Amino acid sequence: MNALTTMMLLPILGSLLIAVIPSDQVLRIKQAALAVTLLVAVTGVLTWFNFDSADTAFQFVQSVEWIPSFGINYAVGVDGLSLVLILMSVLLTPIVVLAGWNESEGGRWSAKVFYILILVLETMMIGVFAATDVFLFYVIFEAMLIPVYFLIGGYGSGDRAAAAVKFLLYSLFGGLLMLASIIGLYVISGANGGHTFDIAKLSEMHNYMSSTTQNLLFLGFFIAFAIKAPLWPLHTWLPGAAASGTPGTSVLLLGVLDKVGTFGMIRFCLTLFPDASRTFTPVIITLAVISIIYGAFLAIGATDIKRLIAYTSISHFGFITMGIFAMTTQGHSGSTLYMFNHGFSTAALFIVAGWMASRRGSSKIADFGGLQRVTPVMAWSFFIAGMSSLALPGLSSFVSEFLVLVGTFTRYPVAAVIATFGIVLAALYILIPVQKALHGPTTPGNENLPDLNIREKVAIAPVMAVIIALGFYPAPLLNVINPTSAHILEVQGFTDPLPSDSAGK
Amino acid sequence: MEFIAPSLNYAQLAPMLIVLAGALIGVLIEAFAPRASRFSSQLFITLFALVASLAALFQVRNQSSVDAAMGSVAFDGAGVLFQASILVIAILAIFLIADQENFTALAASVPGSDEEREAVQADLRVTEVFPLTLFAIAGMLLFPVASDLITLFVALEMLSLPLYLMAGLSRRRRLMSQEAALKYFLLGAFASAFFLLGIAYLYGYSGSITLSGIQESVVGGAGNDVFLLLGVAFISVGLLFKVGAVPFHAWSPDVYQGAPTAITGFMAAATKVAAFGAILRIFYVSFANAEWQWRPAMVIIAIITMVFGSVVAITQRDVKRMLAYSSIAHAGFLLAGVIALSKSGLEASIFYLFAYGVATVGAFGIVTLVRDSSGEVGDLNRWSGLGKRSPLLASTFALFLLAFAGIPLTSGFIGKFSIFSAAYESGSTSILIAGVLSSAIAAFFYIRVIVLMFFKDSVEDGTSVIIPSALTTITITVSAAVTLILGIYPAPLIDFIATTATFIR
Amino acid sequence: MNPYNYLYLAALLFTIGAVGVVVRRNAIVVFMCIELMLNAANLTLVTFSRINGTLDGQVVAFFTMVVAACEVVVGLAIIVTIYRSRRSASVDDASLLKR
Amino acid sequence: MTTSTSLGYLIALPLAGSIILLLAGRKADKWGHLLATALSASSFGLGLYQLSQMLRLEPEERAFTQKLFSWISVGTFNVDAGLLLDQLSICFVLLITGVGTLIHIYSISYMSHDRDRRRFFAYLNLFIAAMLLLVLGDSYLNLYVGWEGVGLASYLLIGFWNQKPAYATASKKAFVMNRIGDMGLSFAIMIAFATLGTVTFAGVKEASESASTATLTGIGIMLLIAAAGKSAQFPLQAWLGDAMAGPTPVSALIHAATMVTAGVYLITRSNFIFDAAPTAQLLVVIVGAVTLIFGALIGTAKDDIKKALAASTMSQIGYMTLAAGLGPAGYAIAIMHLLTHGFFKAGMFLGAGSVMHGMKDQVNMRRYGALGKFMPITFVTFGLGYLAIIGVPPFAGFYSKDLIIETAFNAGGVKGILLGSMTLFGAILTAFYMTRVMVLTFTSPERWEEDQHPHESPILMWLPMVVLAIGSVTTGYLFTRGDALVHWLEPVFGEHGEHTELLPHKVVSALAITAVIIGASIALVKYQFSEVDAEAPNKVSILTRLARKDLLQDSFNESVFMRPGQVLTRWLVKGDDNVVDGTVRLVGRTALGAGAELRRTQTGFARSYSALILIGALVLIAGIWVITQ
Repeated sequence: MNALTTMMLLPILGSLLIAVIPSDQVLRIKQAALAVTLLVAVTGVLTWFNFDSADTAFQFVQSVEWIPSFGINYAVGVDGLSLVLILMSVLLTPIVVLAGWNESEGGRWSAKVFYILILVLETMMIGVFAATDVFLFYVIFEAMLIPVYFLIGGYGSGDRAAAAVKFLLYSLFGGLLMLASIIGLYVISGANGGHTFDIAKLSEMHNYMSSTTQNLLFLGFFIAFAIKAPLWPLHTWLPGAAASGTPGTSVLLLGVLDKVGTFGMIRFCLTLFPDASRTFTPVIITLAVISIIYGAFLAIGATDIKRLIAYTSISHFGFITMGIFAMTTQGHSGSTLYMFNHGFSTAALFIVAGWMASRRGSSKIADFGGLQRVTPVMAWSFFIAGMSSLALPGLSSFVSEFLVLVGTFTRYPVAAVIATFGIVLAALYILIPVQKALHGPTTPGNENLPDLNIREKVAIAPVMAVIIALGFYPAPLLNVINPTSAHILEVQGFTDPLPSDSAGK
Repeated sequence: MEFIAPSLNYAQLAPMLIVLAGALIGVLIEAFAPRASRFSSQLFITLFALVASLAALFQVRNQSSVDAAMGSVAFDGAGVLFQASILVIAILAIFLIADQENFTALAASVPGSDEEREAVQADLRVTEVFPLTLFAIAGMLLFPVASDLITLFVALEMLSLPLYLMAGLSRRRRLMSQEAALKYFLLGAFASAFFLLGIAYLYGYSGSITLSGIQESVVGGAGNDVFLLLGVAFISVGLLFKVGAVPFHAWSPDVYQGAPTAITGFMAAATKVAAFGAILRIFYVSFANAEWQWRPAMVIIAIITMVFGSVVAITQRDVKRMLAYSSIAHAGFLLAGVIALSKSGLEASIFYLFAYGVATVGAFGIVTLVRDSSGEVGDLNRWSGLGKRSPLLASTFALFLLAFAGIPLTSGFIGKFSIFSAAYESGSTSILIAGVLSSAIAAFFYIRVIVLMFFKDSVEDGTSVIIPSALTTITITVSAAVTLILGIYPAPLIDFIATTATFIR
Repeated sequence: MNPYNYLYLAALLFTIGAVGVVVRRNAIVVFMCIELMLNAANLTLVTFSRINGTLDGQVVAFFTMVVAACEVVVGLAIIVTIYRSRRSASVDDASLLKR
Repeated sequence: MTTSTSLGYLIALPLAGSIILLLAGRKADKWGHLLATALSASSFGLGLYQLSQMLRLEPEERAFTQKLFSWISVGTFNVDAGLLLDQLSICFVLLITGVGTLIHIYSISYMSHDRDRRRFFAYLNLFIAAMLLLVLGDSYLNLYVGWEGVGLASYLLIGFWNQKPAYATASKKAFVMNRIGDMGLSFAIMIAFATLGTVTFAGVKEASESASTATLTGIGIMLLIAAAGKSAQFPLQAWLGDAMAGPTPVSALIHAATMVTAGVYLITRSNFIFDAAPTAQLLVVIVGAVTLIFGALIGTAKDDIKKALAASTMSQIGYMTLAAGLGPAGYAIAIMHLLTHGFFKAGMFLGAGSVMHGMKDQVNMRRYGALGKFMPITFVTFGLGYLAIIGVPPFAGFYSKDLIIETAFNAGGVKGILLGSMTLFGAILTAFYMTRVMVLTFTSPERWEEDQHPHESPILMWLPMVVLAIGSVTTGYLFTRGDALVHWLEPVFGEHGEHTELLPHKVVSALAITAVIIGASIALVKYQFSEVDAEAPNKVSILTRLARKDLLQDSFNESVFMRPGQVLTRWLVKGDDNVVDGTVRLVGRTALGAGAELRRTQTGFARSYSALILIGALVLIAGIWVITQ
């Protein structure tokens, strides 16, 4: 049986299993969820091992007719790009389950519903990256909003309903624009060789479009992805959603769902509309740079730890987008690796922040103080996660961030230079909360917060391991990523700029 | 002049004749059967008639002929599909209607009078509603297959007149119900006057009253274009009134709200199918070659209708009114199928009509279940917290709403996709864009209801969900199932439509 | 004489009827205006039947009368009921349903 | 080569130490400090072994690189985790591990009463590892890793007592200002890759021969910025003073002997770039010159013994930078001063620590006095360091500083005279403020607060001080005997051609010594032979007042960067809510408003509906008419 399909089926079956467990056996339900997600993670890792990184074509492909008269297939397959993201998703999910062991309490509905939603979401997360049929991708892209919507609105904190609605409406709006573009593609494909949604076939279609059409269709896709990723100025839904959701939800939201945006930019915007991509590159690079600096400043100004993390993500997504549209191998590989690393460093930050908030009963930075004395392990976890977020050399995100910067510099030096100022701001937006929350005298209300327990340590340990290991030895992922990015750029007809000086000589 | 005995193809007319027969028997029952046995016998007769008619239709599903009744009825694939949809929707609706709680005890009695009270105590029932429904259904079956202007007019009145009466039969808030009946009747008659004048001018233009005859003269270009113009315009008024397109929509919110919910559901779903069937036939068969004359106007009307319906629906506080405005918006979407003026447009419209009709019946079915001591609760604010009290019902309603909003994995999405792609394929980009934007607006109020039901705490004001009768349960379950199945695996139906749907001239 | 004049007359009658529907309050009168419109349409049909030299128009006219008769039945029933409940036949009084 | 494998261990040992100590937690409190010290010492041992290996070989064969594994490889951007051991890096290796080990030993006793001593040693080990990576990395990117690694270690150690808010702030300040420098380093790397296509030292060196001057100048300036950040050179010097918040051993190791000299290492390591980019080189000189005066001036006014020493460090590194900016003639000398300074400044910091140890952590020198007779060893060792730094022959500082002054004069032309006189002036100031420190602390009459019972520190503390003192006495002579160090480093820096002799060696020495005498005697008059009041006097010259305020460096940064930054942040936060999100909300409100308006058309009056239909019909006809015509 096809590896990807199996990976997608497992969580669904798991959710059915959970559905039959009586609601009052919460522990059983949690264990089941954990077991299933772990199983999926294992399958994911196996897929990674069986993946032939030399081959740039889609692998583990499977295609089944779905709606033949519209030329729609259930078609899945992975290349280096999607494999890395799927790997990230399936690794993060069990961690989220374990870390947020008690998140389901205090929700509007039972733990049962919570974990069913999580598992359904996992299936969709895998599918959205694995889909090689644009229609299938769109369906999952839209459908996965629903579980997240209920996860935020049903189990979140604060003004969760409003946040959930804002998130949903924003995303739906983008989705509908994309739908318009997809219809456009569909019609054009119909006029040129029969209706199809096969990404490979559709990537030929740009030859049959007027540049205006191509630009419009491109925008339809790009705006949808820019909302997801979130790119300035379409980011305002994120802080609310991230702050209101449970830590676990926010991890999946920032770590995985938002990656669909940047993933889509590569997979669809570039592949389907190469000329339009070139046309819009200057604008997009500008927006990306703005996001980097803007997000960093807002993070510095943030008073709520969760919102702060959300804003840092806006900055990071700026980096990713910039790397993508720099159109250099370093930029592309860097961005892809960045997606993976950001998944883990944000996960670490959010998980720990969630623990801090749930212990203290508040996520206001001002309410914390001197945690390093009280809860050293938790403080350290937060600190390391923060260091990874500010891309400290030796930690994973440094490799990707530096690749993005170098890759951008060779083609767009100005953008890269401005973006680099982001690393100074990063130092500020991480160290300010570190000082306020972890350092200084232990402030009232924090004296006897409990430190991490075994479960929490077990949950956070692998994240830390990945962050550090990939910092020193990113090769395992880069080997998978490089051929794909090289291939994509090759198809786009881009070649890396040669060293200017030695080129002359 | 000698008189030619009419030759009728009874097999092809059977579906309609059976329903009519059922109606007549119903009348006889009203006249002679003892009160006690009326309800059961009526219900039986009605269901029997409908099922039998469906069976009869199935027998002749592959036939097609222009002279089923001396050229007054065109029997073809499209006709079969329209009739089948109407019958299915009708059967579902009958189950709702069978729940007599919705209907007044004695229609003739003055609201609040002793007469009424006695009638209620005597537990009288307006079983007349069954034959009336059957008459209406007969009219609806005839409307989309009528192929000359007389039949068209007769069918129109035949489906309208019973509906006028049924609108006035509500058990509670009878003044409103009667007002609904009055408005519906006066405006309906007013509109049909325009319709008739349109017929007159078309006759004047072509000298023929058959659609094919008109088409010939349109092709031939003989005759006075002024008459054609007036004819098209006036006939459109009549038809657009029935589907509730702006600016001929004004009746529908009031009538939808005033009429007994079961009837509203029936009328909203079935009438739309019948009326759109007729519109499609007339415009595809007769006016196709004159598109340059009416199409731009139709495009404008479609756009206005979508936008108006969606925008006004946002501000609605009553669930039935909200659904009314949403149905206006959907009328706009459906007009896109008319404008497409292509086979794919026809197929898309048929699929959309069926999917929308089923979902609508289901949705109104749920509305009948939310009640307090004084009957149904229309006020949306009092629906808040429904998800807590009866999750199943709330989820089902949410499913229907998502289908209306066109979220993937529901029938609504497939419908929306196919109809918009058909419209865009035939070159009307404006429709596509307007459709996408108004869908975005529409999403807002559908989601608002979901938020109310799931994320708001319930108000203890006696609002409760009654245990649905078996029949109602069937209706809702079936509708939900169909909505979901058509969303996940629509291929069979789409293929069937694709192979069947054709208009003969 | 020129049959087209009948068309103009019919159009005039139809307009009178339509305007009547809009301006008159009494439900009965409104209904009568509608009847007027129907008959205007009939006149048009008959005229065209004359112009085109086919009988179809007249046949339609007959059908129309029948249908109109049915409309009267239903219409009066509704109007009478509402009159009995409201003690007024003014269409403006019946305005509970709005917005 | 057979020994190459051990290079990795050089770094791995202390790194392992820090990881073990951090993970083991309180369990390791018993033995943590011993393990850390042992590991640091063993690195030192390895270093010595490497040295012996090198000595066996011909000078040009001594350097070798070792590839551990391929670190980052994307397209043409290939960076190995590679280590480069050559004559330059071995000096640093020995300095770092040697002084490092001594300070480990010192800290065992100095921190013995701190509940978190284990954590402290973990940080120290971490620092040793990072610093070794910095000097051993074979490419700018590897260096970058060590570069930020030491930044992190310094941040952790400055903020070691971060429950004191002021200390936490100090550590943050240090990290951020370092990051500004790091930015420069990343720019340098980006330019290097974009223009030369490589980021390894060897590669850049090779490519630089064919590279355009503009490119090299760009890289050079960026490297200078990086160096300024790390080495507290003007204009990024402001953090060093506050960094004294850290425990004194830290100040000795990181903020005197090793880390802060990384900038000098970077510049000398990139000699091939600066040699080819005169403009950049000139800037280096200027920065060095400015800083050496700047630091010295601050030093004259500080009453806090550690801050005074910190200022002096700043100034001394100014000397090194200046020397490094003087090209082939200067590199080796810069390194020489760096090494000697490593010894005597570390020694003096430890001395200061020992004084604080005996004086209940009192740091205000105006509260010291006459401590010489209470803590003789400290007095002597500190004194030797003092003699070394002010440049009294035959102590180490004399040789190195003397050479710098000489080279400065010999830079030629006005430049030479200018630089020479500045270095001389610096020497006067140095002599002045160091004498001031010496006098106020040890020899002048006592001005203690009550219940002070000064006493000598335990052996674990004074032993390292003694060793360093010996170093600060001997090293200068050793290095210069037959230009030993210069020749040793020649394979790295290349021969430096004969330069114009503006002044003969003797004259320069004479001048230098005079400078020392002048400075020292002023200080003696002012502090030894006249009453010093325990409270800092307020009626002082504007210059002193400025110097006390660190020549307004902080107020400058605050008013120019911090405040505007905060304002900008506040604006953006407001703007994000009101403008960006406001626009979105506005769209929503517009839709709602439109809905509410259109709703009015639904009057409820049947007649208005029919009117609507009538109008609609007419409009439709008109519309179709217009279209068809």
